[in-house]
Amino acid sequence: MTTADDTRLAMQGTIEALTTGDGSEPVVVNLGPQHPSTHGVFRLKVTLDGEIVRDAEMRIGYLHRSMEKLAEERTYTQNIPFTDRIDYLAAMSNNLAYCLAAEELLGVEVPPRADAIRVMFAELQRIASHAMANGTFINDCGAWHTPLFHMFRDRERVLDMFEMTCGARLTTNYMRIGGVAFDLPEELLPTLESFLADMPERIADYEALLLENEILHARARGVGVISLEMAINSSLSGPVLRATGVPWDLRKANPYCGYEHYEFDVPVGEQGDCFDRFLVRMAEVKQSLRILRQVIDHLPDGPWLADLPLHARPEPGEAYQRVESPRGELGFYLVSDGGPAPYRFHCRPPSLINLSALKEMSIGGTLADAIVTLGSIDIVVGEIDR
Amino acid sequence: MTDFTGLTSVLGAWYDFRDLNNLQRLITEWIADWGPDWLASIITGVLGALGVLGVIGPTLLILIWVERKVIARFQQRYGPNRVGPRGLLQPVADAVKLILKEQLAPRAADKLIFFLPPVLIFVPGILIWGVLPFGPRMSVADLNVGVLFLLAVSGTAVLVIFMAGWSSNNKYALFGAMRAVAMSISYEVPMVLALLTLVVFSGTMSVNGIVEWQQQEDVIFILLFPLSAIAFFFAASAELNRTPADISEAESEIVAGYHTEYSGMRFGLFYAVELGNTLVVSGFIATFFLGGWWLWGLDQWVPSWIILLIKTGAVYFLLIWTRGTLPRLRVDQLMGFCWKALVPATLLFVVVAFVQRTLLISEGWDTTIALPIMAVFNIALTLGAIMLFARVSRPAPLRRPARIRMAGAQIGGLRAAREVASRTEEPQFQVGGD
Amino acid sequence: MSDFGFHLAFWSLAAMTLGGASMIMISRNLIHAVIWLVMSMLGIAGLYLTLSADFIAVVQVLIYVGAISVLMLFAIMLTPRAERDNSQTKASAPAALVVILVMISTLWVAVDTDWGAVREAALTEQARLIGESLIKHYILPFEIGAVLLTAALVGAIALARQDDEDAAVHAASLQAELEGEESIDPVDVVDPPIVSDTEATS
Amino acid sequence: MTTQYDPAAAAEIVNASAPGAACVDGGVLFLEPGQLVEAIETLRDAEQSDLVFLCNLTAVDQERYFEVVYHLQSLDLNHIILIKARVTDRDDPSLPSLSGVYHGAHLQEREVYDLFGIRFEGHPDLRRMFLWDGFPGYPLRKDFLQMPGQIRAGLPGFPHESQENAWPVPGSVPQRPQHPNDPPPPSEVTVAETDGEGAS
Repeated sequence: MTTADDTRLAMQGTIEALTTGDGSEPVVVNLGPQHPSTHGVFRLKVTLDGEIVRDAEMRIGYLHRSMEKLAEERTYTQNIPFTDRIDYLAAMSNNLAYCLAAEELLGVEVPPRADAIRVMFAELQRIASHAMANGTFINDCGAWHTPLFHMFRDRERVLDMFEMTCGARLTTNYMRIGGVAFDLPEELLPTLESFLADMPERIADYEALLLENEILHARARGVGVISLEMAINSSLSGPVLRATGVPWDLRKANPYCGYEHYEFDVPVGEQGDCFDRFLVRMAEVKQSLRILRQVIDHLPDGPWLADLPLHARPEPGEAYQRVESPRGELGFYLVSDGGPAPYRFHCRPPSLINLSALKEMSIGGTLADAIVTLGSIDIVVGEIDR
Repeated sequence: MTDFTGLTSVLGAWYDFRDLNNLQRLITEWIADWGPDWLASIITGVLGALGVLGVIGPTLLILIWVERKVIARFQQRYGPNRVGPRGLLQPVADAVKLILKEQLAPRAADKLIFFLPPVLIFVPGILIWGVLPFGPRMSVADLNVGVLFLLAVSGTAVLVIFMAGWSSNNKYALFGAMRAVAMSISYEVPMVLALLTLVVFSGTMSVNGIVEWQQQEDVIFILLFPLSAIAFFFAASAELNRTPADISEAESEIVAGYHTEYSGMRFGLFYAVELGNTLVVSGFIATFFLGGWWLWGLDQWVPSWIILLIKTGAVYFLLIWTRGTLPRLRVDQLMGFCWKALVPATLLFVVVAFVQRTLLISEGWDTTIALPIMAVFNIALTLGAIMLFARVSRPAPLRRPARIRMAGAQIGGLRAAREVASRTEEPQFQVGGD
Repeated sequence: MSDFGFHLAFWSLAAMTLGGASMIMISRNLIHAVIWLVMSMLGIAGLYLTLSADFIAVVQVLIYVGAISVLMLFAIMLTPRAERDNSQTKASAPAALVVILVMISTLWVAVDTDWGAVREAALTEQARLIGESLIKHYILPFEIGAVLLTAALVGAIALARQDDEDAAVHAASLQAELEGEESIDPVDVVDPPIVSDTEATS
Repeated sequence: MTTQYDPAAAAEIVNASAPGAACVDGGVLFLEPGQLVEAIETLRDAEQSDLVFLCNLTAVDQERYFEVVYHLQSLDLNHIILIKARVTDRDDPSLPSLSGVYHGAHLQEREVYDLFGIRFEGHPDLRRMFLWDGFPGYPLRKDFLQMPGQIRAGLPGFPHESQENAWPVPGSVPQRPQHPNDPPPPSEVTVAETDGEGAS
């Protein structure tokens, strides 16, 4: 018997399992590693009974670059570009979290202007990342790219601002230990002003297009539900946690970079379903715009980079610093042995840990629900695999 | 002025140039002069088929461009604009690329059944054009069971899709095929019922007869039976696998559905037939519900097929619009919508049509007065039915609104969450709900 | 239409019908058999057309090709594979007998009938004629048929509903099997014993 | 602002239910591996500690032993605590799994197992996560792919510094912060021998 015949026989079994209700075996379907809805090389192995998901298991590691090992051989400053590539959709937030941890190790005071600039770019990054997340989420719900392309426009404008500031759009490498690499260029603030002026209208457009859309409601409401207790116990963070109703935002709970000086609110959901996650992200964009407004209005003058020797060796010790990245709690745990490079470099990846409850969220729903759920968690495979 | 008398004796009125049946009669008579009559019927048949193909082929190429351009405009981008003037040659370039691509077949595929579908899918796709009337006597075959023919032919496409999905030996393809079959069987029912309304009311099963009835009574069917029109539109978009009902080739779920394993021009054939079906279904919607080639007398001055094309284009634009706007429904939701909403609603309108037809024929009501009254009544009934359905059919999670609250000063875990949730004042914003 | 065109159509359609029918018997794969059956049905529809019976031809395609064959495909897929292979069945001899009897009687009727009468004029408005005869002359059988179909529909729904409960029970047992014995704690989900190791080839 | 939860208070809570399970050293709470699960469950459920959220779970290879690091957070009381547990057996390192206490530990423990080879007893699905089954060795261990001549992982000095001084003398062990819980130093350095362990 040839292999083809074997496969055929196996397939026959599959066909039966797909259609019969009794005495059948479940069908295993691989979503990914190359699949339109897995946003990268991520593989979800679902066991189906008809269209109902009975088990979901993720297989990851296709993008593993062993960054934590590589970082042990590079100086603290040399590691900043690595953090860009961990979460390539929120490079600024990654830069920031790493720099905060390194600053704690080195005991550096960051000048106030640098803090304000960091907040500005972290919030811009949040807008860009949420635009991507919401756009691809609607795509996973089956829309034909229209909301995605509209939201890409906003993201594009944010990336333009990144480019005029640091020359890069995606992997910015902008933050430095003790501040930021360059001061703001002259043309940035007017661009940002016009961006802030346009955004409310565009958000109103999205809300008109999406929020009352009955099909979107039917697809996302009551899908991928996770309870509040389970969400906390599964260490979920970011919009996924807040959608369950937990008002936990590190910008409020543990303010860094002077977030305590800005007025903003933490939107929380109620049901913990996919639609709430989407709504929370939409609401967070508005809050980010609020913060940006305040940053521009109270932008302090002064140096943007602390005076720090290039070849600084921290004292032996360790530091864990986290920021509220667009995806959740992004932490960096650095251990120093007094050498020029970190002895241990660990990133707490919110994308990976938010997947802890993926199985619980998808079991019992249909295959289409599982995909919507995965889209609503907003994963970045570079961050999962590092 | 040239003397047209010889020609007009064959053609009838001068404007009957546009009527292909006259041309056919001309050719038939000419061949009958010197050859056997079976040759005449074969030659005219082949010419008619070539004519349809000659129209469809180039139209498909333009349609790809139109669809991509329109969708691009919905999405605030330019769309194809590099190959040829305004990107018009882009579809040609795509076709060349698809033809040059390697044809792959899965090793474990059922070879014969795998190779047949891309060709077979063309048969219903082309046949269906045969009964579409472009003018008073301008269709390839004006069958007196045209409506049934349309349904019968479009129903066979399901088998081809099933063959494609089953033989590919791929789970995505099989899922797509099973979904397509289930959906196609289901949505045929409201489609048949919607057309049955027209058949009952106009008393003919010929497609051209339905148009002529609308011409005679000076009314278009979308005004008389709006719900049938809506149901037919939705059912047709489901049969065409277009968003919001494209579950059988849902990209984000099952990659490309039943044609996942087809590469190169085989995929291209599926794609072309899908587009062609979209066009022909738009044409049938225009014919059945918008009056087809007839437009309140304008058809005497403008060639009828131009009127039909404009109406078809409008419906086609509507199909692109829905595709560019709406997300996709889930399988169970789509089935539920068909069986719980469309079938009862269209059935209701079959009964309504039956009663109204009886009033017109047996009671001898004056159509000029009765038809407007019936139209108003039916439109009101349609609105009522839609509102009733929207109220009754909502699934439980959608009945309460989705709320977003602002945490304010509350930051924390379980305890803070409960405090935020127990706040009685209006949440920051809420959407949906009853 | 002249005799030549008619003969051409008749013989090619007859070949298609009979060829498809023989392929049904020859092919071992049931799915293939259904597809050959479809070809045979299409041939019959074409034969109806040569007899100027548009309505019946179209209905033949609509019902047999569009609906019955799809129903058969579903039935095949719903049957466990072990029960599909009928080569060892004891019913083959009686089945052959029945088929032979039916064939003999059909041939008898075909030979015995005076077919000349049909050659006269083609009926034009068949749909109307069929409808009128159904409503006027055969109203009782028509209504009985309708009631029968309704009963079948209700019965099918009743069966399907019962199946629903079974399916729920089955789903629950499958769930329990997948989750292992300690399914109380959502945390302790053991490695699922996936029976099939057929991972998608794509 | 998130405060640091006093390790002494945490140790008190733990020791009240499981005597000897916790000790504080240098401002860090160390937990006895044998009683790790009970201790952390106590800390999670106790009213005053309320450490319901597992922020971060990772490990550090300290050459002679592994240190598994837990960052636990209370959301309502907004304090965080750093907890460590030591695994001294390098050949067969194992630690009780926290996945029964925190569902979020599930993936993070798998990651630590994948990259450090520390087995978490009681983990329901302990398999490699990033690397494939059968990958030789555990890459985040300091002795992974040890170079000949005792060249060590890590960056010994800045590039402009003298290379002779930068690389450590063969056989020497770099200075680590010492504390009483350290296991006694081995009589001779046996760092380089465990190159490329198979997957367990």
